[in-house]
Amino acid sequence: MVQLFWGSVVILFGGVILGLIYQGVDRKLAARMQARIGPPIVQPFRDIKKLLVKENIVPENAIPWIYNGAPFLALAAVVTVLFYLPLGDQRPLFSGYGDLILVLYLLALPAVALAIGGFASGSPYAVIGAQREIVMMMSYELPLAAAIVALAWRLDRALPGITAFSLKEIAAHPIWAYLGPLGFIGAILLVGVLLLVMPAELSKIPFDIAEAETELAGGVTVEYSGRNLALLRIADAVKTVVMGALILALFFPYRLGGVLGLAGAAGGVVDTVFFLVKLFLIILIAVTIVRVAAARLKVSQVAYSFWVPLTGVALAGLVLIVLDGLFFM
Amino acid sequence: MARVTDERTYYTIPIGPTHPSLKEPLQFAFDLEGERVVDVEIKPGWNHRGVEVLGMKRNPLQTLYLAERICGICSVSHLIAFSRAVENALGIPVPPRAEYIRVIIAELERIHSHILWAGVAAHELGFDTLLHLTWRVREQVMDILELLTGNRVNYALVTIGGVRRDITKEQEPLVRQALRYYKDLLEMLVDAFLHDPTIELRTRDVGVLSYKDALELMAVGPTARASGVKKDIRVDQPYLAYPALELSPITPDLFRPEIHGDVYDKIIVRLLEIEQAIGLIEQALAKMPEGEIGHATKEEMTELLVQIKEREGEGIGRHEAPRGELFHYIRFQADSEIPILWKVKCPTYSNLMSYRPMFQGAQIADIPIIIACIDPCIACMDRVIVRRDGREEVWTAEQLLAKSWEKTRRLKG
Amino acid sequence: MILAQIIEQLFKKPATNKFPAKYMPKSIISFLKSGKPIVPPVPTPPRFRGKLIYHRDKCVGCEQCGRVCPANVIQFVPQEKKVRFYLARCTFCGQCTDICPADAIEMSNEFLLADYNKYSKNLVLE
Amino acid sequence: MEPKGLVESFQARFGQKIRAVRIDEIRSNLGIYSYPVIWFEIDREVLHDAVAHLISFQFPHLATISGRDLGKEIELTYHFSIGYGQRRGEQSVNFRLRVPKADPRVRSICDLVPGALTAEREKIEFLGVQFEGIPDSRNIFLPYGMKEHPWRKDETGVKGAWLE
Repeated sequence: MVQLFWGSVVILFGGVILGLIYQGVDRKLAARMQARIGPPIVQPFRDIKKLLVKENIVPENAIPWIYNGAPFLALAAVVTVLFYLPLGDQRPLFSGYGDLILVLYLLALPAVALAIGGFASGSPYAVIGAQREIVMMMSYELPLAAAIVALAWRLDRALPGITAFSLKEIAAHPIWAYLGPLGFIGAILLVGVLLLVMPAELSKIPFDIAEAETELAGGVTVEYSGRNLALLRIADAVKTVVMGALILALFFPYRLGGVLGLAGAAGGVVDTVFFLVKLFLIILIAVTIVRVAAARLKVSQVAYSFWVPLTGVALAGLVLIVLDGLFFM
Repeated sequence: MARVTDERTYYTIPIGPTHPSLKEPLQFAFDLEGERVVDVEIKPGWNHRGVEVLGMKRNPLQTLYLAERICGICSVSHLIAFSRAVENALGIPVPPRAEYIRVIIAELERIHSHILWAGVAAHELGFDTLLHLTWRVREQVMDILELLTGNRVNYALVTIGGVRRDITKEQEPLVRQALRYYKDLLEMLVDAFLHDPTIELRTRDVGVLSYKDALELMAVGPTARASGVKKDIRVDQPYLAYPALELSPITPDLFRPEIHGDVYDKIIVRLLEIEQAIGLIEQALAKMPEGEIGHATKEEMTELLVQIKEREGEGIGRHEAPRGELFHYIRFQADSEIPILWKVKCPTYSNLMSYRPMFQGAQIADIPIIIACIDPCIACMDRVIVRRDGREEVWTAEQLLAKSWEKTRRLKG
Repeated sequence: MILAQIIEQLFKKPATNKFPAKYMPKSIISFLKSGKPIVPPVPTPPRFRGKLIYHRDKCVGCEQCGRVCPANVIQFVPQEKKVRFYLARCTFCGQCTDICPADAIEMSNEFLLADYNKYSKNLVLE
Repeated sequence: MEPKGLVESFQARFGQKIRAVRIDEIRSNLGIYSYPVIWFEIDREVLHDAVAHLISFQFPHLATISGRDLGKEIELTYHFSIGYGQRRGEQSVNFRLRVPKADPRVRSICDLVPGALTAEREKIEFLGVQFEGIPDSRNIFLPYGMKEHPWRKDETGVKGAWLE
């Protein structure tokens, strides 16, 4: 029990710090790609520190308890996901029979919290942003679910004994080893889908529609300030790590320590570093480069492209994996 | 925030006077149905400075640099239009070489302004990389302008009856070098803007201004030309050295076969105009004759002041600024060097009416780019002074300062 | 394609001029006092229109500069038949240097004129 | 259309209502070209018809309307141009008219030239001219509800203290 307590404290603070560092790296790299110098890597920490000492303003039209509660809900949800994810060489803190399903729901929660907070803040910009947030959520949930379900089903098919909806088991058995050629193609499609869902889930350009600075002046977060905004910022940073770690756990759970024949502490360090590098690459590809190289889309365009082409691709991946499971056993 | 009309309730959101998508104050009130814009009400006037009134209190040589500061981007355009108005009113000749130099500066400014606009448009679309890219390459033309005129933004080069500095033999190769730089760059810009899938998604058939609307609502400049209205003062009523140069109005059908009149077409027109401007500067450099450059010496300046004082008349100065037609009207009485009437009409003033048809049926997400697509220059448009608030009181700067001190003290407890 | 451009740029030097320092120092005053080198601003071209220089001995007191100054920078001091410049208002148009019959006014390359007080010694030329 | 022909056509149509005509020939300083600027002084009641007559040649471009306070009267100048779209074909046509301050009414031309709305609204607020039939007569550049007319030089203008 004590171990669990300290473990969760470490993961909570570790996740927050890691998220903010990656945010700093992301900002720095994006700046370099745009030929700017960019802020120092510790800038997100300074921002949070400054926000925490600022006044927390609740607008006159807002419903205070919902408005103040939403950021906590968002942060709590993403941090809870962290507890279920395999990080580095560590096994997840919690794990259970269907934790993948739980993670899926918990990932939706920050967006819901943000939308509720937006509606509760009483600003027309925030209301429009909240509507957009909901539309966005409805758009990317289906491809995300399709990808995850396909994976778990296939793993269950390959190894009938295990609890396939457990992230621990999925991480322990990298999917690629069990796939035939059809399934391989399907899995690649699903990786592509997840890489596109990731910036949408994180509300980054080209999918930062709910916050759209030039249109809605910050959208859902327009009225937030001080501590609440700091919490939202932290939740956003942690969510980046969570999404990255989730994709890694699903598709690239490989560890270096075992390959190099290292065990014990040395193996742990090597594995952790390797995990961080993998996470960095995922964030670089799915967040930094995408957001630097694209314009913001309209909400109708996002809804269309996620519902029709991307869902199509995800379902194609699903079907391929199912066919693979049925015929190439 | 909801507005009820006869049968339906529309949701109204205000954009402005301060909003991230506006670089200058302008207020819009949009009636929305979901994400769709039903109607818009526009209220300018948040940036009144009383420039015209000030101009009627001083002599034209002083007003020159006031006119220049009406707008930071098209500063030389205002200078050219103003000095042409004065020259036409008083019959002051300009030496040919000065006319060529004016063309060169005006076209350099067009390059500068259009590149700046491209960056702003990209930013409004959420494409900050292009903003940084375009504003980075803009530095080159600003450096050239600084070299030729002595300053990056307010060039102070044009004066009544000529220009104040010559383009020397040593400067010419540097100008040509900058032109080569932009020629190479243009391909990249066209590629980045016109062949980019996300930009095309966001701008095609957005903010459509039909030919009829553009004509009837007095749209000018690239806004009109993107709808197929061939209005370009440089061609229609050539001035400066434009009669001697080869040019024709740029319309989007030079790039894509059909004209939509949308934001994408406006990007086309502006990018092609950069190319045209490069060509015009090259022509002007080649054809520029040797000779006088106008009223640059002390004796000439003093004599000019005497002429302004003695003569009377009225004149119109029009100039095709980067944003469209710029119009200065000035009227002098004899025995006074101070004009009795000065009226400035800026491109945005004319293009303001075009906003409504462009917004109708657009989505919220289209609002920033439509606002940006006429390249609004609010500073140009709002020029009249009246400092007061809604309670019919006048606050002077000292009183406001005292009030803010008072508030600070109150907050400190 | 923009993608190739941004990847290329990732490995190139940023275009920003780091004037006066790369990052905002913790304390500006201690940064200035520490004597650490300040990154120089972008160089100005020849004939830049910067801060005015006034050669008092050459001035003949003809008041021509005041007639063409757009910003009322120039105050005539009748007792001495000289002029005084309030540079906080100056718009750097250079008309006074053009019209001065005695070449008593010049323009320098200096352009960093920020000050707390618009009547400070640096901003009033006599 | 030659400027002379244009002027004659207007004189034939409106006769004495056109009080004066002046054609300025603006010569290019390169000496290869010149363009005409035509100034009409007309009665205020024929303005609408004169614009309609101008439209019969080509839909004109209205740059703006300038105005000034002459004491008892207000002078308005409509700055049109026609002939755009053809190389060196554009000529400026200006209509000048006076309205007495006691009865500052002019017929709006917004039904003919919808783009004139901004310019007319500006004249309403700055000079107190009344345009009959204008679709929107609120202030545009000045705050809604402001009664003073800043370009007037009498008591309805702005007070000296407001100007700095």
